[in-house]
Amino acid sequence: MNAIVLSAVWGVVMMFTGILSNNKRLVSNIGILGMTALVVVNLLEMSGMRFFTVDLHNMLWFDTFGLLFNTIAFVCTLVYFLLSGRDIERVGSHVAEYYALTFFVLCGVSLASSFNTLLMLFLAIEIISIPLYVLTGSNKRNLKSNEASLKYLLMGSFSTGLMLMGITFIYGAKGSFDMDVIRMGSGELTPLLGAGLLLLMFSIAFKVSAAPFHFWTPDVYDGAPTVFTSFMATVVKAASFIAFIRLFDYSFGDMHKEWQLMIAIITAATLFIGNITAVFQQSVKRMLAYSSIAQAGFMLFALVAMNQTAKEGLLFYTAAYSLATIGIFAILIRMKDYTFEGFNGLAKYHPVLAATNAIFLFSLAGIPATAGFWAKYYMLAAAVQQGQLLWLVIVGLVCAAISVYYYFRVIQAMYFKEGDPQPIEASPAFKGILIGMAGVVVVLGIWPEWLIDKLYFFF
Amino acid sequence: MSISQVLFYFLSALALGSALMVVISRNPVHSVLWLIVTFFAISGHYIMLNAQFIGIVNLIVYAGAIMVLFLFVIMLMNLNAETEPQKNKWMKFAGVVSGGCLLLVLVAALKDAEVKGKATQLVTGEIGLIENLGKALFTDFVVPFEISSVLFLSAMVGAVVIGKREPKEA
Amino acid sequence: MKNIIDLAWLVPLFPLIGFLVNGLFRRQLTKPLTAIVGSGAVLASFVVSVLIFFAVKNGQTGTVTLFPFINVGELSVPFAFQIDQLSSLFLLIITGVGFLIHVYSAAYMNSEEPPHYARYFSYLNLFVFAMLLLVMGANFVILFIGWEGVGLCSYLLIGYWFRNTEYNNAARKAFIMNRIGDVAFLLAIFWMIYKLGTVTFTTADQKGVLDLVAQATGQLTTADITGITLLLFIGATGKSAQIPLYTWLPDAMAGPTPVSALIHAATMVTAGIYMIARSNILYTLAPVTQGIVAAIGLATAILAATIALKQNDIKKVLAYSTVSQLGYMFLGLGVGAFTGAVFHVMTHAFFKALLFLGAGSVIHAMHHEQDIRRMGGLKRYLPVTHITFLLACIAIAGIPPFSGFFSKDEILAAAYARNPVYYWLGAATALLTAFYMFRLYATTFLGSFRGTEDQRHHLHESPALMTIPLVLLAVLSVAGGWVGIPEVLMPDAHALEKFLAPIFAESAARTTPHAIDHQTEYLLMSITVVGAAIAIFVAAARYRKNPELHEATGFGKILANKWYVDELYNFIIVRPLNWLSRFLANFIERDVIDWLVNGMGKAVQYTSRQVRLLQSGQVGSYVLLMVLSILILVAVQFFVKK
Amino acid sequence: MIPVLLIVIPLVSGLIAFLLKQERAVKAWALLSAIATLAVSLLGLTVMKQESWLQFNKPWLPYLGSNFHVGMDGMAQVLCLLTAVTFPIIFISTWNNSYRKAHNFFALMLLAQAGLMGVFVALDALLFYFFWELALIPVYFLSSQWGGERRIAATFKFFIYTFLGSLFMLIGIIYIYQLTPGKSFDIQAFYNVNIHPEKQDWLFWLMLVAFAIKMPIFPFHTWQPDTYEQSNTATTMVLSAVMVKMGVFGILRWLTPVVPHAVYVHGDTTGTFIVIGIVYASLVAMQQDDLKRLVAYSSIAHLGLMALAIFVPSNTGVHGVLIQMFNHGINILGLWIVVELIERQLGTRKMSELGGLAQKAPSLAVLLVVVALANVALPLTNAFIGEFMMFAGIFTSEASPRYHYAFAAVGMIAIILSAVYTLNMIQKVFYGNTSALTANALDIRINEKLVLSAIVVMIIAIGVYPAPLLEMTKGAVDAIVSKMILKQP
Amino acid sequence: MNIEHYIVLSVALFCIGIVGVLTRRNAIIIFMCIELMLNAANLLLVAFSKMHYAAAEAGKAATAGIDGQLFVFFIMVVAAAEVSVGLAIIVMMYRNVHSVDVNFLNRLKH
Repeated sequence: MNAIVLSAVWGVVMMFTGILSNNKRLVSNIGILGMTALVVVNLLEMSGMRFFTVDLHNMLWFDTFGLLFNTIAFVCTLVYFLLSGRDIERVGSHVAEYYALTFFVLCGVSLASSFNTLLMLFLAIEIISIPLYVLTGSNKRNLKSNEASLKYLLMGSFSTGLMLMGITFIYGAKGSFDMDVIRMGSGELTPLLGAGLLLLMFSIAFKVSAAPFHFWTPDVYDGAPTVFTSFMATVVKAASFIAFIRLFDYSFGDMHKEWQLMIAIITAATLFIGNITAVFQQSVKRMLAYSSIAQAGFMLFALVAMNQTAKEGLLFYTAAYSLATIGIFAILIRMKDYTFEGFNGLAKYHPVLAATNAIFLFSLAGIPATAGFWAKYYMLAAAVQQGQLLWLVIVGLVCAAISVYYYFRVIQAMYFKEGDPQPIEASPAFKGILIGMAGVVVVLGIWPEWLIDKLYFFF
Repeated sequence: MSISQVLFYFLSALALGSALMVVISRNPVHSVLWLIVTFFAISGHYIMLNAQFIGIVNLIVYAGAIMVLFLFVIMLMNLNAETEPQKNKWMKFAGVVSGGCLLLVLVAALKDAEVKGKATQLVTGEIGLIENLGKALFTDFVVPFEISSVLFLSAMVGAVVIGKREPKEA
Repeated sequence: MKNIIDLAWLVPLFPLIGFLVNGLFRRQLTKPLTAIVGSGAVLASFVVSVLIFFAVKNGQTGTVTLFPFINVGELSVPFAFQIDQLSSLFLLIITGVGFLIHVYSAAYMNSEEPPHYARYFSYLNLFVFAMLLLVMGANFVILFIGWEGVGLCSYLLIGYWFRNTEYNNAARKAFIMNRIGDVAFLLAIFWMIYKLGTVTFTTADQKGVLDLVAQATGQLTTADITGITLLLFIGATGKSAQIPLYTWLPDAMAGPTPVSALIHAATMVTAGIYMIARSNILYTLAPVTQGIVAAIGLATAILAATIALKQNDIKKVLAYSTVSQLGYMFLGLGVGAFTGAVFHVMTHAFFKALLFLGAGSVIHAMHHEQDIRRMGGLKRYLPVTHITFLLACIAIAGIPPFSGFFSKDEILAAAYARNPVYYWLGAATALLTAFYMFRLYATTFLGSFRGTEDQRHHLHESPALMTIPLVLLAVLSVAGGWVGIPEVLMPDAHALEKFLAPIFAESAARTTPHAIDHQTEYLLMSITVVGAAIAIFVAAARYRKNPELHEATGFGKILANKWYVDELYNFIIVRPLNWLSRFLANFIERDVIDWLVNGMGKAVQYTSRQVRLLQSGQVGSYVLLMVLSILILVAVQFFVKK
Repeated sequence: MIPVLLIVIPLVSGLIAFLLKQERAVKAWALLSAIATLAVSLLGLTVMKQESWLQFNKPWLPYLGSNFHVGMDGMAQVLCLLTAVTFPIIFISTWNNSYRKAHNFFALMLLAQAGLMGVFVALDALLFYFFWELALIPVYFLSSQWGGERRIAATFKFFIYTFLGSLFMLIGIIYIYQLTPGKSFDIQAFYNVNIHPEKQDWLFWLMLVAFAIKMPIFPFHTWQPDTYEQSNTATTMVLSAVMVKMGVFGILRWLTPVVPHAVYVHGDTTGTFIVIGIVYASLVAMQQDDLKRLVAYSSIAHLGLMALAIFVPSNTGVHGVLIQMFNHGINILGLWIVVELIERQLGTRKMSELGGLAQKAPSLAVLLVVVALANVALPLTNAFIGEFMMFAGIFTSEASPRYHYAFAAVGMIAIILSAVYTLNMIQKVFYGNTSALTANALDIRINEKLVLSAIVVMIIAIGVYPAPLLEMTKGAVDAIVSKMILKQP
Repeated sequence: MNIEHYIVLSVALFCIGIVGVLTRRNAIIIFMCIELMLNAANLLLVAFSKMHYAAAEAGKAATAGIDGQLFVFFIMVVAAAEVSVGLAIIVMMYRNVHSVDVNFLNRLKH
């Protein structure tokens, strides 16, 4: 609750900052300040200090899982602000509004990690989506940005329609939006409930860009200003996943068997499409878009497996994935040429950027001693633990191997190919943060329990 | 066949027919108008279900505000039938067929719905009244209500960000 | 001096030291020093060998275990030497003849540059070392070590002049053909390990291979014994140049002539005979194998003898002669005349070494001319060489009382006892032997000189270092057979048989002696001797005047071309193998396996290119695809899954 | 403590090496580190061979049931020794090479060493997997950055190939982990879990893939010649001397004891494939003109033999495998050094362009011949001991009562073929007349002579007196074999 | 009226909306069709709300089903917000390219 309130309030603060000051740096700094405050209050809430005691009417329910996710998301966003704040300032003239919208999204994110009724889920998803439509289109003169924004809007609204229909069906079957009620007496998947569940699944699959509902992702991620792509592809996607698993675990976990096949098909399709299509891309940005689909495929393993390992793993995955992706994007944003060739010879001229970038890419590829390895490990372990659908695990493996192909193309370009020097603005602080992130990725890669323990023993 | 049944079928036919017209009409303005008709029909259903508040809000918000907004935009852009290039015939066909199939599949799936045979209470029932709804909204549903303000705020900011002209140099 | 046998390890140690010294310091040592080290090492071995021999003669035999070699759970192979009658005899032959050849080499190789000279001697010493391991090994593994070791040295020495590709090819061929045999040998060893768990010949507690076989404890069935002996025999055919693995030996003449004398006549090629003699009990218990051994031996003897008839390279003639004589020895082994075979090894070592060294002397004098058609009348120029060569020829032809007569006679007599057909074929071979040897002799030494003026000008007898070994070997060739005078000629004079009796005791106990009466034996002897004598005279008479100077025609051409066996092998083995290898490397490897692997990558790329087209950039198609997916998934969930 | 040091020394010195900018300094540093590692390894073999020195177990991921459990038995000792010996040899033999960004090169080499050490000492499945992958990464960089023209593509193929394989292994590990009673990755837990034979089946195939690719076993081998050909020789040395042993090691440590039933049941099938592969690789090797490819195929054949001795097991055979891992490592190092010398001096590896080197570089020729003879397993060289024991093991194996003769006999064809191609190579490179390229060749330098001599000494020493090596591995062999099914129950 | 009538009606409206999305190229019309889909959901929600109310009235909870109608209210709220942003985006696009054809812009593909 702390986070929800503070992020909403800070969004307003940012709006006023925009009115009161034209100094972009000031705006950024206030944003960073707010973000830090958000992290702090969320940590306080985790340790039991709640600032607001409101009768929530069982609409929101805060547990360690959601709160830990919030922390991850906020920390990632904070890092994102620190790394890419400069670049947000460059997108357009409404810097304060961008920050405000980001804070509103974060409000949605914290809702998505704590909803306890379909109504709040719906609101959360919408609060996340609407500012994103705007952020995607924020580069107003850029036709790509326009196009992305339009596509995102139309398809996003379409999926909202699906979601509403799904919620309606479920309401029809259960007579309530309350997840506790929905959960009760479940076991068999009746037609109405089944149809509702499927439609809900599809719409959330859309949000997490799972195939075959992923079509918006490459175009939107590609067209949106790169800074916002970074945010969308990481924190937002992770939040959607948390919402996904929260809903399907709490409400439909008992009838897991009934819909497991569906989610397995979706997972397989996502893995396939994401990885296969990423192979051919020429632009790193677009490749990362497909990679985010591919990573979503792995995260979906959590839903396929649906056990404790899966939930822990998903949490870890979001952290690992977000950190790495934010890092890569932070570097990418500052490059002129987004193609693979643009990275040629980077290691020679910017060794620190190249090295950290390599570590992030390792993490995405799931190489041991990076956080990404454990992320994948948990997902695969969960699926193996679950015992069925080993074909899916094999598909996952093959896709993981394919993913190495496109991630390592970047590494190859950076390290093994000759290229022209290019000026990349990288302050010591920027580099320092990147190194710090890389350090975290490696530390998490060696002691993953450091993070996962927090789920059980916080303070 | 009772009067309410007759009404039901009439409203349904009207809704479906006008909805179809929304899709079919070449001229966007006509589409908007047909959509308004659809909303009216749906509002009729609401009234029949004694969900008066929703019925009225539907008319005011949807038919009255949102559709007018649409209309404004369309007029602003001076769109007419000729401005919309037609889609590839096959795409259209595919769209219609898949939409139809979806309808079939959903209906087939839901024909044995667990709530089959349950009646909806027509005309009577208090819950649709503004008093009850209002009470619930400001007691049990106050949290989402407040939250939706964030939504509005963000939509507002968004609309401003998008709508405002960029300064020259940007 | 109490027990010289415990010092048996000195025997191989000296050549090893010689090898190391010459090998490591080949740039520092002068030529005389090199020769002294090389020859001295072998001489030292010889001295020890002699001492050992006398110790053995006095009944001291035994094994010397140096250290555990392969000692693991199920298998224990010590690095041990076995000193008994058989090995001590071979020690004498190897170190004795070896020493003479080393001395000879010192002069023969004098034109080489110092490092190469030292390399030569180091190889030679290494060879002696390996050969000693072979005969001294107390188990099949040590035997095998020596067995492969001599093969290696043979390879190194054949290819000694490594600039010549022909020679290298010959060396490689020798090694590879030996290897084929070696593999069979190894399999036999494994078979023994499998069935008996040991490879030691004999042990004090009667648990060695030969003990166990002799005790017939039932661990080995007849099939096992036959299999093992056959595999061992295949090994022997490789090393001892028998059909089908004999073709390397004539080619091996590419090496320096003393090498041919030492390795490819006197010692290494007799390893097969040694090995079979060593495991005689196995063969005695495997009559089938024995038959095969005899048949192969005989066939090789005849085949090689016929080829030798038409060869014009002095060394090639001797090489085929060696193959043929080796065939004889195998015939002896095959008919159970183990002593005879070993006896022939010994005498053959003397006269064949002598022949090769004599040939070397000729070649030396002729400035590396080896074609006998360009020689002739060398009698005048090379008196010592001539006489010794002649003696050797007589010895190999089997004229009494030269050594060859006794050993050959013993084998033939045994062959007759086993099967008269063996005898007749063997006798015919003996005849051929006499014929081609004297063809060689006559063409080379008699008649008139046919070489160039330049060669004639430089003709001279070889230096003393070369002739002294010749003379010594000639003495041995003449007298060497007297240790084995057969019963019929002088009762109780077969010293060798008595000496070796303990080795073959078990076999002897298991074979019913096919005693042939004295009359028959006299008859057989005279047939062969008279036949050989006639052949000698015919050959000498014919080729003194009219040496064969033209290319052979008709049947002779087939013989001159060695029955086209090389071509046959080329056609049925080498070429198909090469083809297969090329097929695998160029087709299977690249176009199938690698294609598949790369194809995976390409398939991914291709799929990627196609799948990305789904992303058409148009919202309409996106939504359509989404709707279709929904349609399918809903249908699956509701209608298909059940 | 010893195993920890073996990992930590190269790891830390590797990281430090990144910071050293002077080429000479970093070379010296790397050599120093490698020698220190070797010293520690030798200490572990001699003075500090008590259990307390060789074992180390501290919690790592307690919640997952994984410990930082490292330890050394005979097998680990041998392989660690091999790893420890390999690196100084590489550093010394390539001392005169100059590398672009030398500090990176040597740092990565040391990191690779750390990874390899980790693989060999890990007694925890997860830790094992961790190091298994970590060893790969530096090697990937090494061979991608320094090597032939097509190095990037070749290395990439190698990387993805092995990566895919190890993912399969990961699944296998996770699956077995699920089955362990206390959910533990510890090796003892893995050994004690009795997996149902049917499950063993697919677990076996799953995990075998990883090892088969690494070794490599036919038909998973095609990455190897390409990678060897394209990598720089120092990396190739690491790859072929040590890294391929990871596959053999993996099978012995993590496959056969864990799924013994499947290993037994599928022994014949696997054996058949391997035996085909051995002959196949030997035949293909005969056609190679590039020295590196030749050695690569020869290595495939040799590794195949090791695999065969494992899948057609017996005590002797497995023992042979253990020591042959060391021997093969030493021998192939020698071969690579020669190849490297030739390539560096003459700029080619094509045998058809060489010839007559023996006249110009007699020392090199002599040393190479010894190494090559070890490659063909001539008696009194180290490889003979190993191959003899392996073949004896295969022949006497009762795990395959029907086919063991055939496996041994067909496998031994490779012995003949190895002689064919090895002698061919010697002949083409060293004998005959000099070619235009080799006319001005020089003999080897002192450092190269030193390492080659050291290798030769090792070859002969082990070949003549293998007892210490055999003794060292005895316990490990018994432990491994006791967990295998050696004959029909 | 029995609930299945409403279900069929809503699903039909929903599918008509989908067909509209599929067959039109004008962004505004597409947007309208999406609104149609939302309204189909709204209608069904209200119907369900009344159904649950009817089912529960026999019992005690007089407010059963009220949440359905409130949900409709929230949907309208959200729809309004969405429309405002959506139209802004469409207008922005129109300002740049003078078209509202969704196929007009397809630089982003593959």
